[in-house]
Amino acid sequence: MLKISNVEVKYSNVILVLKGVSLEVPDEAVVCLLGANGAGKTTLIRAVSGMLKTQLGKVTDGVIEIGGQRVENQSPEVIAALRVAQVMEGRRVLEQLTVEENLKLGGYIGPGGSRLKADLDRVYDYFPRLWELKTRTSGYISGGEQQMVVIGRALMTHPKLMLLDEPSLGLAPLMVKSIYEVLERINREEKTSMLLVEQNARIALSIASYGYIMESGRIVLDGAAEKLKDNEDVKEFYLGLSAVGKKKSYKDVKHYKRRKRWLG
Amino acid sequence: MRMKMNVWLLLLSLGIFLAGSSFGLFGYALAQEKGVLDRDPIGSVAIFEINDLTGPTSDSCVPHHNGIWDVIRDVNEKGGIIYSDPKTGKKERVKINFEWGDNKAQAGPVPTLYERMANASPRPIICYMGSSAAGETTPPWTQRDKIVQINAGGGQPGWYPPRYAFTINSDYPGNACTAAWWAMKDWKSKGHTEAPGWAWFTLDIPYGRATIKPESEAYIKSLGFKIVGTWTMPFVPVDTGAQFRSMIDAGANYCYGNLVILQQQKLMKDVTMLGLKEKIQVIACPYGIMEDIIKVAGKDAEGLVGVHNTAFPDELDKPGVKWAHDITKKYKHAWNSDSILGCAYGKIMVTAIKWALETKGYPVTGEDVYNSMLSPDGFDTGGLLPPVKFTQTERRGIWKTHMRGVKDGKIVRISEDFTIPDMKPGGPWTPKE
Amino acid sequence: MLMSVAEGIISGIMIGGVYSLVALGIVVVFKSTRVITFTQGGLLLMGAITGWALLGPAGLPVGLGVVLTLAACAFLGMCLDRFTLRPIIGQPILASIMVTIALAWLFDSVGTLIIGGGLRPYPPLLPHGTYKWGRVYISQSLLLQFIIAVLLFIAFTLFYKYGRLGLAMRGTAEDHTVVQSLGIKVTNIFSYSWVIAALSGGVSGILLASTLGATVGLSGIGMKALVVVLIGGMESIPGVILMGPIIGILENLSIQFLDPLVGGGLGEVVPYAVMLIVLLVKPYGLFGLKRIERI
Amino acid sequence: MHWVPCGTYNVNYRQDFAIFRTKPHWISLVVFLLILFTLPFYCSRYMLALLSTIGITIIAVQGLGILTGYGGQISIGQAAFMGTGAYLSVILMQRFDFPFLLALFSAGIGSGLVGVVFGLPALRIKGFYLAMSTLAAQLILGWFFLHLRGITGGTEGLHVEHASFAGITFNTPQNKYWLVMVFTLLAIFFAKNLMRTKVGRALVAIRDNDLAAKVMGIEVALYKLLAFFISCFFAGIAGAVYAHYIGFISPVQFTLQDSILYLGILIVGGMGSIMGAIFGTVFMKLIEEFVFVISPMLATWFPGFGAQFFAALSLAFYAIIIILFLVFEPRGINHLWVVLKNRYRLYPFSH
Repeated sequence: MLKISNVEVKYSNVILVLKGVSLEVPDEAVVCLLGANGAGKTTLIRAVSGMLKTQLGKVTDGVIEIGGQRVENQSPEVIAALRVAQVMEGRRVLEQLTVEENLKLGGYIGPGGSRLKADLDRVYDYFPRLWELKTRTSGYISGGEQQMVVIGRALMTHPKLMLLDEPSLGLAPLMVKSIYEVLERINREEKTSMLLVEQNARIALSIASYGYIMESGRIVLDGAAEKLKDNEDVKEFYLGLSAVGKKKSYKDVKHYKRRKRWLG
Repeated sequence: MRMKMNVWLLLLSLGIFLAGSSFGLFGYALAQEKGVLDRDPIGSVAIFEINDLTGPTSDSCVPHHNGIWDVIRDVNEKGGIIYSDPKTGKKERVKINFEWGDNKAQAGPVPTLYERMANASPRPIICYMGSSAAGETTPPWTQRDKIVQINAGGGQPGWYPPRYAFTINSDYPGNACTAAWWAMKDWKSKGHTEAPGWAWFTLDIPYGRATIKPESEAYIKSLGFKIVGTWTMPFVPVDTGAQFRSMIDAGANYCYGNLVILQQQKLMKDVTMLGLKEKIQVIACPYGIMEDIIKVAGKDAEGLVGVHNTAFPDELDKPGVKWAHDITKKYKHAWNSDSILGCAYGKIMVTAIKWALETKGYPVTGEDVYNSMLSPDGFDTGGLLPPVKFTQTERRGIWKTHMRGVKDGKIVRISEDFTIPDMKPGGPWTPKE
Repeated sequence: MLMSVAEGIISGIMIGGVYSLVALGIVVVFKSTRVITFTQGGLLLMGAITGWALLGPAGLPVGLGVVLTLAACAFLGMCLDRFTLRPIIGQPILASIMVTIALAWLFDSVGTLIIGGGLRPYPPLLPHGTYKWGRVYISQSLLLQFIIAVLLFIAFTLFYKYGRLGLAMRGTAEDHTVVQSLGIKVTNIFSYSWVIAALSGGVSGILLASTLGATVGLSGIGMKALVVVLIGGMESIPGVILMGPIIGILENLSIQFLDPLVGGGLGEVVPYAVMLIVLLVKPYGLFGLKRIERI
Repeated sequence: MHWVPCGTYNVNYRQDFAIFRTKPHWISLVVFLLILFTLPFYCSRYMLALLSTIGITIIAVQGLGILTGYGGQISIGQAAFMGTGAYLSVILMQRFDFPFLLALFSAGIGSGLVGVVFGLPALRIKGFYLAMSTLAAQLILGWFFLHLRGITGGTEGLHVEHASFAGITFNTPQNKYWLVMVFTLLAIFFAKNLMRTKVGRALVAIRDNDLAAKVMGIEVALYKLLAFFISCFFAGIAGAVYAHYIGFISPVQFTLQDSILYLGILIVGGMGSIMGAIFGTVFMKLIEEFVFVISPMLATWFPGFGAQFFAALSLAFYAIIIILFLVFEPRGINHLWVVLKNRYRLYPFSH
């Protein structure tokens, strides 16, 4: 579905943020992208969705293909028309609009009419809570509900590929769990491929089939989710467990060594 | 070889020069025999103009500009100002250089416009200030530079104390007096005995307010009016009902204002629409009762009266009007009362220069033109304007006005001539403190 | 006294309807592009002049003339957005203020180029009579203008509430990035709102000019509409439709009762004075949304 | 990037603070001043009038630059504040027999105080809202000029006596030019130095983000009002000088269009720079003169169009120039100048 090879992104023609990143999201698969703050995950998502331009960024090298079509440096509208939906970081609901209006706006590029109605019903089916809230101004609902709105809005376009940027950020654990359940269901029922950017590696790896780990603008590690879960480094740095399943110790000299290898 | 060549060239050019100059001399001698038109003009005189060609008052200023320009173009095409030289007694002619500038109804551009045009070469001797902003600012300068200044409007204080500024118009307060004089006659002819109410309409610009002076109010009161107040007209009136209602509540029977056609036609439309025509008589200033008012207000213009001082455009039997009409048509400009005024300005400027040339000979200075402006005979405009005459102490040229009214889609004269009173500050009508 | 107050109020409402009509365009542009336009008066003027040219000298039938005028206005609105406002997206607010003012100047001078400083008569489009109740008169043309303003107001409200494009415009007003990510072309939305503003300018231009004649001074009404918008709150259509008549009434009453006392001119100043007071007391207008600013 | 001339090192604070650093700097300054002040001896009166109006406009625009360019507070009322200064100075001199310089200074102060009153909304609002409230100031002050007939002379305006101090009466174009130029230079000098003080830096901080400035401990309210005061003080001085230059004041001289034009000048010249205001004024005034000179010529060549057709061009020119600058060079002429200067300084090396 999505194929990124050797992509390089610069901001303002000066700041090199992504250095030769390659990544692949197979059809109907969930792939997660893990990494610390500032690793360049959001930039990668923006590079795919075409939102770099508003940040003065540019893909200067490499190829991004969506469904076999090259899309680097395309405008967001073109990419959205390829049925790529983006869930941006930080629950960006349109606060002055009601929940339903938010969802409707998601279906703006769709055919409208009765299809719109059906799409709305589908979203309410995934998120029954939104049905109850549909006339509420979305600025005044809770964070988890806002996240539902945003995901629902993305769903309105019948996406083939969803780009999810930190859907769990700032949410209560129970809410995270229920949202991930819905995501899994969407993937299963709608055959939507997903690129999932997360800091919460545990939950991400629970639904993803494949994972990539990013540091300082590079992919440093990748592998099937099961394999990653067993990787000692991943365990230590992303799942918060040391090699023997204990709390990590700062005296562990190897810590630095391993990290260095990744950076190299 | 080269040396020889040069000598030949020299000889050749000498030959050409001799032949040419003798031919030229011959031609000159020949030209002396023929009329003045075959001779080169002896020189040129300069006139300049600062006018509101754009901005809120431009719809009357542009025809004035056109009139002046047409007159000057016509004079130049006919060979210039032809006069008999006082020293030699021979006929001579001078061309007119004409410069103009648009000050956009603002004072900001006036200093540079003025200094550029007043210091051009040849030095201007007469200028026309169609813009109130320029007319008010420049009198001290024209006096300093000795350039005769003709102001369009009759409202500027520029002509008092007497300087180099003249106005060829009835002054704005004087127009109001004419209106009041007619209104009083009208009031009495309707059999009323109580004092009628007088209301002012103004635009919030110098032109609009220039008519309301202590002098004009004193005169109007002396006729027996009671002055009920002043109401402002927006430049673009959406509805003037509020003004009319307030006026009538205050007891006004007549209203007068220095408005241009844009506002005047709206007044007429509203007063018709509100059915107030019997209650209040709208009186226009000269710029409010031009021919266009019938075109834009249609039937609603019926019943409007206004002050005027020029000839009617259809009085083609008057020689001046015929002349102005022909010139205006020649340059394809619209023909109306504004064109008459414009041509009159042009004619008076050209005449003043001609008189100066005939008394002083070329070159003339502004001072000479100034003296000829004060000619005791005054100017004859061939019926375009009433007699125009200036004196040492009086810079207003016109004292005769009359009233016009719209009747059956035509503007007709509805009163005899009226001699306007002296509205000079410190004059007979200035209220004593 | 009471009667003339009543008259003043009623005709004030009618005049205010005209202000609201002009102000609608300003709100439409502001709602989606966050640009406050001083150009609305200029668009109105262009509408009036195009209408004059098509109905007067060209002699087209009224319906066709009006439709063509509106089409021309829509095109103008699009060009305006494409060539002057789009390039300055992202510049400080002064840039958009100055561009719209400069455009207003440009339209004024284009108007002068076409019709000069004078007044061009319009063919009668609106009825020319009055209704009266006792002493209270209502001009039919003003009433019709008011009704058109109200109808347009209802249409706009429905459009924003239920229309697809209206929804997109509201969304755009709030967050450009999100709307872009949903596949909506933000620049198109800007264009559409300018087109709508130009259309409403065209409508108000034709209506105003039909009673007043086409003249360059018409653009001055844009400024008063701006005052109405500001007092009502920039993004509030109800605010505008309410404040227009209130300003009209204020203006009328101050002309009727204060002008005779001070020698005139208050009608033009009072709306601004009121605006100044409202800005001091409620900085975002009476019905505006308060924006929370973060560091 | 602001490059210091090659080979110039600042070894003490005095050098670091100097406006004119090198010998060529000083020489060019002296030559410039010499030319500026000897112009009346060999220049036409037209040139002098042009330069004088440019000088007066520079004072007003410099003031607006402090408020809008540095302080970020948009004002569409500068012409009205200028008018306030003009009227105040004339009234003080005519009615209260103030000497010229005192009247001028008091007019500046008075106009500044009026500015503070109308700047009060700036404490609560900014951007466009502030623009509109200063626009209201323009219209309201204009109403007062027109309607306080007893004091301002209403539409008839006021005739202004020639200014005189130190035994000189300023009554010729030449010495009026000198008068204007002295005040223009003072204004430029004052503005330049003001921007290097605490006040200037505070204003820039407020422009960039007033909340952040507040957090940094800058008295935002105080400085905003101070900016209004200084700006209107400049306007008042400009107005007073203008009144004595032109010799006659009336309400039409201080219109909304002038106020907007001053903003336009600021944009064309480059916001937030002293040189920008100067470049902008000179450029726009020259454009205006250019249109004034060519429009009669065009009207003669194309008589079919009529005079007002070409007269209307000047506003169109202004509009188009402002739009072009905003679209293509929002940093104004000053930026072009800086680029040019740096090119020259770095020549022949590109960086």
